[in-house]
Amino acid sequence: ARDNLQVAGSSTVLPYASIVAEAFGENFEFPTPVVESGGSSAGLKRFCEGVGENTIDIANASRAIREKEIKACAEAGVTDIIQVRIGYDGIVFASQLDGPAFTAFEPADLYNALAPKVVVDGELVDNPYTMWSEFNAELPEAEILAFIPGTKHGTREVFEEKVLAAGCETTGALEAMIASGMSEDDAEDACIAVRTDGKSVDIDGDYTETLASIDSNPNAIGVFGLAFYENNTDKLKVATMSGVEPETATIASGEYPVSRPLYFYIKKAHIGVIPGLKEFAQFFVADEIAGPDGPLSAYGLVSDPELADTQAMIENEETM
Amino acid sequence: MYDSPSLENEVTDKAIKIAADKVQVFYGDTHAIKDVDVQIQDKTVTAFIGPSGCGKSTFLRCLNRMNDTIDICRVQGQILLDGEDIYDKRVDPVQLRAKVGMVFQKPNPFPKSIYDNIAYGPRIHGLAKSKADLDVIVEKSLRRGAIWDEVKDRLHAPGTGLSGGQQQRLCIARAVATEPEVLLMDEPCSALDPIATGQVEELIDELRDSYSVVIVTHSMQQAARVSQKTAFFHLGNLVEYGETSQIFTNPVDPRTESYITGRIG
Amino acid sequence: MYDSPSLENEVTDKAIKIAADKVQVFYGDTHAIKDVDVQIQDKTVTAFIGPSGCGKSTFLRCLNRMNDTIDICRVQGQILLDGEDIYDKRVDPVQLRAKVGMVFQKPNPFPKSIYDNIAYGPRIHGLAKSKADLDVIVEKSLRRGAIWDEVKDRLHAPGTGLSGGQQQRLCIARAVATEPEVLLMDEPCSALDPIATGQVEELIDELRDSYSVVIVTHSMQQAARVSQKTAFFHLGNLVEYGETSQIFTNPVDPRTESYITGRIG
Amino acid sequence: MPATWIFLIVLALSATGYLLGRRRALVSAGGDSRHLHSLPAYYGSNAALLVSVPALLALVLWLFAQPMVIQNRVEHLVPETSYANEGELSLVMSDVRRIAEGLDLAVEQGAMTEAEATDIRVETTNIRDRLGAVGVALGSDVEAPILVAAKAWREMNATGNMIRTGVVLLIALAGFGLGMVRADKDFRARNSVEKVILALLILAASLAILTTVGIIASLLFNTIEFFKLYPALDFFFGLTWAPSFGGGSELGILPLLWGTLYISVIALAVAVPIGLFAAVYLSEYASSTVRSFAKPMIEVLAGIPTIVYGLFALLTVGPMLFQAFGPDGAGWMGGGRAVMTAGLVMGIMLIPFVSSLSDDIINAVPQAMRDGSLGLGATKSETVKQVVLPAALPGIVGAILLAASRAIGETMIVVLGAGAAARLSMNPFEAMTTVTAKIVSQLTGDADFASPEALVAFALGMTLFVITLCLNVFALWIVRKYREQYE
Amino acid sequence: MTDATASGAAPQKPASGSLLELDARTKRRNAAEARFKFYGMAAVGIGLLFLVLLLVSIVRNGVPAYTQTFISLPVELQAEKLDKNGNRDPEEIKKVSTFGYNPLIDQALFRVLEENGVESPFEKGADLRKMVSASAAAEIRDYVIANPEKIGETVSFRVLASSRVDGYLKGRVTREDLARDKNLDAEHLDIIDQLKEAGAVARTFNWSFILGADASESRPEQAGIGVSMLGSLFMMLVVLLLSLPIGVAASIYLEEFAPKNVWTDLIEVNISNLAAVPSIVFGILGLAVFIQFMHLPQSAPLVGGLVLTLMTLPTIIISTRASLKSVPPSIRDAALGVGASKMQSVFHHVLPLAMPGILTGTIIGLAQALGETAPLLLIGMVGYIASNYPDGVASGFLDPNSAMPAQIYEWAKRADPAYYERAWGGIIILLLFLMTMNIIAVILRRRFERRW
Ligand SMILES: Nc1ncnc2c1ncn2[C@@H]1O[C@H](COP(=O)(O)OP(=O)(O)OP(=O)(O)O)[C@@H](O)[C@H]1O
Ligand SMILES: Nc1ncnc2c1ncn2[C@@H]1O[C@H](COP(=O)(O)OP(=O)(O)OP(=O)(O)O)[C@@H](O)[C@H]1O
Ligand SMILES: [Mg+2]
Ligand SMILES: [Mg+2]
Repeated sequence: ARDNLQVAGSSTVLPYASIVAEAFGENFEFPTPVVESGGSSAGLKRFCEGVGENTIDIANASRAIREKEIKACAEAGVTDIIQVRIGYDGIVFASQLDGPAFTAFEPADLYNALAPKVVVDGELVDNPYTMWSEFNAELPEAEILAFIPGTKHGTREVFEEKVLAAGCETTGALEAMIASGMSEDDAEDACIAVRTDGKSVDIDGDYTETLASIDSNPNAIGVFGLAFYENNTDKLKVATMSGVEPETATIASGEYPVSRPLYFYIKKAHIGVIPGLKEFAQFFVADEIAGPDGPLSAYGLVSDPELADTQAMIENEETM
Repeated sequence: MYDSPSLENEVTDKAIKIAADKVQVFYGDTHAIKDVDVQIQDKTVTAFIGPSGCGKSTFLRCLNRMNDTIDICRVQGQILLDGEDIYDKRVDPVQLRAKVGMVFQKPNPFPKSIYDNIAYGPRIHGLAKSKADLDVIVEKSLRRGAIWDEVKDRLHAPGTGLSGGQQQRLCIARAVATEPEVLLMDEPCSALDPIATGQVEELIDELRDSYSVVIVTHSMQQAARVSQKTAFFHLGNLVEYGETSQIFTNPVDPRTESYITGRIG
Repeated sequence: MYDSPSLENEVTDKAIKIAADKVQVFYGDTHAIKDVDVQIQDKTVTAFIGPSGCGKSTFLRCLNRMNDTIDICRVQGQILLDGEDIYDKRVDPVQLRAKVGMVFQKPNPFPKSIYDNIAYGPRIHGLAKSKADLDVIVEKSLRRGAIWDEVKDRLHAPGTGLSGGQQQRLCIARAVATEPEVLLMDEPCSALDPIATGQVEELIDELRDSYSVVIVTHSMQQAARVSQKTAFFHLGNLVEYGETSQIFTNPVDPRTESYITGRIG
Repeated sequence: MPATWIFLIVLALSATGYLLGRRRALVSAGGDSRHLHSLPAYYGSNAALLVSVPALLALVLWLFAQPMVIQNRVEHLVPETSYANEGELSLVMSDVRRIAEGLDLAVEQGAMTEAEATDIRVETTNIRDRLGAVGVALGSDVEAPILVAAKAWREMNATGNMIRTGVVLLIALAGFGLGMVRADKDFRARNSVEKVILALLILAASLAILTTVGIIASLLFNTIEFFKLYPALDFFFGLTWAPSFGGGSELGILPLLWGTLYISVIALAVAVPIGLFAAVYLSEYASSTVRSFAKPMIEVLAGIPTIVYGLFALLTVGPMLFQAFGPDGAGWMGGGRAVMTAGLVMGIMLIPFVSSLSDDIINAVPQAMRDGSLGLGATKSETVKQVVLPAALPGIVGAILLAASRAIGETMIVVLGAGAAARLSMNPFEAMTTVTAKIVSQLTGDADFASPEALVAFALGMTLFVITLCLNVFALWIVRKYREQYE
Repeated sequence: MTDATASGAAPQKPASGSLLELDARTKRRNAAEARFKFYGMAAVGIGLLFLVLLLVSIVRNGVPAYTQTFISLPVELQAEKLDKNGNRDPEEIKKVSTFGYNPLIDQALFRVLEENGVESPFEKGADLRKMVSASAAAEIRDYVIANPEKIGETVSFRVLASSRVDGYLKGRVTREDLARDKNLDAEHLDIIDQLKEAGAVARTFNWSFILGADASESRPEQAGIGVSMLGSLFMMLVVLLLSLPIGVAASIYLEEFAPKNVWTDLIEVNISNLAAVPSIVFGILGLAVFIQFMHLPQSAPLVGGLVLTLMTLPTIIISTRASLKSVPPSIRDAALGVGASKMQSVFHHVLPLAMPGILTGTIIGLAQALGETAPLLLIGMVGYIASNYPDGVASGFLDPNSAMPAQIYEWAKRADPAYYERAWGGIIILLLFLMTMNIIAVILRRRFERRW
């Protein structure tokens, strides 16, 4: 019989889960939980495989579970799921420390730089820009090159919604598209497309890969998680978005626009059967851990202002 | 086709060890052995002669089912060893080959030491109870193979480092070490000097006392010297089979005659 | 050691093709060839005879540096081909071997078609200008190897599927296809029937008109038949070297005499 | 008796069987092994196999079957109120098992007497604490029906174990007896031992089929799911690969297949010549010291984790190529990530696959072949090219096939070296990606696991599997054909 | 005499010249030969060059992981903080979590500074504590629980310095780097410099990297590869014990015994196809078959080994078959001719002769298995698996564990640059593992290798 907790899922949540698991192992009699990486999708999939010892107890996810997934879960007998939001992950735009002065971006800048079609003089044309300065004189005169998360990453979705779609609207491209006869849905889809001429490079790997790519391309900008950036301030400099500096405070307050919530999901049926499950969940969201002064925040997690509700929810084993 | 009266005479004399009946061998589409009937007697040396490529080796390999290893080779007909069909499903070719030993045309020592080359057969057949036994067998076999003196100082050197003739004698020694009932020798003396040839021939003579020996040779003199019976093959056919003396002095078939009289070597 | 006056007589007659001077060969610690001096004439057939394991093949392999391929083999002394030391640093063994061809003791056809086996040498030496040329060379060589009739219908069958004797003749054909100036033949007829032997001997005779041929044989008759000069080896020593007729009728060394008179095969 | 003990006893019995079988056989032959049909060792092995194979087979089967049977029977003791569905029942059952095993452990450690364990009741004892004391953590307090079930489990398990011991040992003894009877000089021990070995060999070979079946089975369900959500036609013939979280993804496999092909071809174009030349050099030219040093060193290349190669591609090779072929050079390259980058680096990784195996095979070509060729005045290289390599060809083809397979299956180098964008382009200096890389990324991504974007990984896997299968069938057919006309 | 031969030679043959002078064709051929040999050397050279290149960068990046910075801290184990009731009951002592130990560390730090006469710009203990690894609290807590009697005394601990401090001593971190770093400030480095002078901070060989377990993202200084090394070891044991015999058995059957029929064709095609199956698909298979169907434990080296076995088998089978094929048939004939059974001829003669190739295949297969991560991802061996040392063979196979490549892969992804150096450090160990395997194989191969 298994006596350790089995956690799997998002690699964005993994650092936080590992910090908690380590402290949990140090402070409790239970064995240190096993926290697997492998992505939100795979984690939730294994979570929803069913109930029983050979399935995992907790799934980490960098996005909320979807309707279809809940349905699949229920079909496999995983009906009672406790959703726990642990905080927020800030998404920042950074470039080489000694590179061109990318210090402030607007969504419009990124849209102009990376979209396949942009508005120039009121007309929708194929993106003609090769330099940042061509559409915004305040930006450095540098070749456009951006390393953005690949389509496997949840971050990509946030990037598309909060940056590209926003830029699409502010530059008037959305309007122009609809004006050109596109349906609204199509236009919205077109808004979040990126150019394919090599100026925008998808990164399917991790932030370390983005960092390495930035390292060898002085002019490039890259998309990172806040925590990752904060650990690598010796190589990277971050840019503001819409004038807001990305920090835990600005993100928590919602001023900094690009962020996403992080979750984990508990299989209620396992509570009381798998030793230490509830204790672990409680420990995870305890103030000493997930609070603004806790180690998670120190590492870069944007602490959830509604942490108390979450704590109560776990205490009462409230399911979704 | 062969001289049957002469055979009849012999049958009264010695038991028949191997009887082949309408044996046909094909390599793919090539018909290498055609309808061969032959009866090989016990305690007799039988020589197979015939021009190169006529099927002597092929037929020899049928007698202990070594042909099984050639994918494209098919054998038809019946071969009886002591009255039992060796191609019968129930026959274990391994047991058969333990009884019917073989020396191949091209010497093929194992890439092991000389000692192990000889000891291998006795070992797998459990012929030696102890290391000392084995030593005795190895020495005796090497002596019978007329190679003892040359290798006694380097029994643990690899068998592949021997000269051609030495390898051939090693293979002979290896074959006799397992004490087979029938020994098939495919040109055992082809690479041997006259003295060694003489020793091997002595060995053959000695073996004849207890076993049956079949020998393929290109040397008419050798056939005449060591064999009691001779079979002449030509283009896959057994042209003539009979007493050696009769074949050499008074062959029935003109082909035999022309082969024998055209002799040079 | 050998009969030098007789050699003197010959020298006036034919040029010396190969001259070996104090040749020593070692296999690791084994001293296989001891202090051999010999002069091989052009347009002559020289026979090497001697008991198995006495070093004939080893010495033969020295003459075209085939020993280079055996790691543990060391050669000392001097061997001159047309007056040039073949163990000289500047000599390219490849060019040497193109001049001094070899037929090995164990037939070793390539795992290729019969045609390609023969065509291989001419191709690498660029002896054929066209496919037709090559066809001519292949046919001619196979005819000289006395095997044309047997294989002409299956030139594209693999050479490894031939009978032992056929393989040997294939190897002879392969060696003559490159037209070497000296041909070394290590027991070329050991697996051949008398008729094939006769044909190969004819070939040797024919080759003698233009080349020098060295042949290792165990058959005294063959040596007597085809060679003009004979060298007798014993335990790594060249015991006697001279005119074939003289060696066979009137050997100087008692060992030669005993080997020759003890003859059986 | 615990299974390990039974196992050991069976092993001991089989060892005894070996010795006795051997002895008996010898005795039956009057002490002279020459009268035996087979070597004495075969009689021993025969007996040993007769003892161990059926008994251990039975043991293994029993180990699988007993929990299932008990589970089935104990399940009825669990009240239906304590579970909602099958999954929860199995969870409850694992709790039952944990308690049962905990009780056993407690008794074993002396923390509880046997009587206590059988009479234990939830009302009187805090079972969670008692078991916690022996190191068995329970998730919650134990309910009465669960305890009843646990006790039933314990009981059945105990009886089951007893019967198991009996049955397995009986089978072993029966085998022993048969082995002794058969240890007679006329028994064909070798044949029967060899039959068993042959059966084992066949079993081993069939494992490949089982694996294939397993792979297909584990991919099939999700593949079908995928095709329910996404039109097969678009998948197989689509020219764009553009997954997106919001739906409306385009998931055409063709750009991925193209990338796979392109990268593999480049990798092989690097690995095969270098590998073959290295193999030839090592086996034909190099001295044995060089060889014994260089060969294992090159083999290390196969074992360096691919992430190192990936970083090497990303940090070293990519920028280098970019300098040469980028805008400052030939102008063909848009960024460091390219098919060429990944192909080159993958090629390096594959060198030992080609070189080491080929080297062994080339080394195994008999020296007589080389002598034959050298004796005709061929140079070493001619010998190698025209005699040795053709003779070693079947093995070399195997080595190349292995390298090709590895190239198709590689991810990390592709992700870091060639990029993540799927593209249909002829330019080897453009970024592309492979089927395998996308299988991994879609499988480890953040998409909804029930969406086509995640499920496509299975469809990709399946398609790749089928394609390589077809290629292999084709290769076999070609080889056969070639062989027929040649041999 | 050359003339004489020339006139007699066949007409198409060029007049033969001196041996010492190469004729044009021979020169050409020799040039080709030299080229060929050069290509061979170059190929080996290229292989070795890349190996050296990779090894150098691995070693350069990885060596720093083998030293670590420690701070000597005299910690007063205050009874009022650790055991309020004063009855030294371990259960009660355990109630104080690691967070409760932080004040003690702060105090100890202030004391160290004071003792060494170091001026501190920091007022708050929490700021000072940034120099010390978060693992320090756990270390002290473990000590206290094990030795409750020491409460009240001052005990000297050698605690890990934080990764940035360590990086500073290794030259990886400079003052400029810390300008915007919230984990450490330049002032800390001044303190460290002085403490180092005083001998309270020292960099020593890092055994715990070789022997330890993984640590969480926030404590790279504590992370070690020891436990995952055991994970790999157990996994490779499974792989070796299963794939070698099964692979060789399958090859022997296919190469020596199998009749040529549809079934064996099917097996043959299947095996070569399995070689091309991406390793992650084996992970999918492993998850479905071993964990979900056979209910083997998750994250267990046993399962990892089984999956890798399936993955390695094709490699071993293909190479074994190739080398069995290359054993000349005359050897088989020789054995059969003296009455060996087919089985005997294979096991006594063919197999030993094929051994070099088999070993090569095994080595390559094992090397691949040793470095493989993707399939482990799906059976739960990648991630944060900081289990303890297995306490027995069974637990070594069954308890959750990671494996070296998975550990390295994880480390390489982590944000703190200190993990990057550890990843390379781990690769060094992985390569040592690999080379040990190679050396064994080389020795074995030497014994079997011969030409005939
Ligand atoms: N590769 C080798 N390694 C070690 N010793 C060898 C090797 N080849 C030959 N010898 C030894 O050298 C001696 C001479 O061998 P060689 O092959 O020259 O004899 P030979 O005269 O050709 O005999 P045969 O007539 O049997 O072919 C023999 O004692 C033989 O065992
Ligand atoms: N493996 C094979 N595949 C195809 N044909 C073969 C094979 N072995 C032999 N043959 C052919 O079968 C015929 C008989 O060959 P066999 O070896 O029996 O001849 P042989 O009488 O032994 O000749 P030799 O005296 O030359 O050894 C020959 O034509 C030969 O080419
Ligand atoms: Mg023959
Ligand atoms: Mg010889």
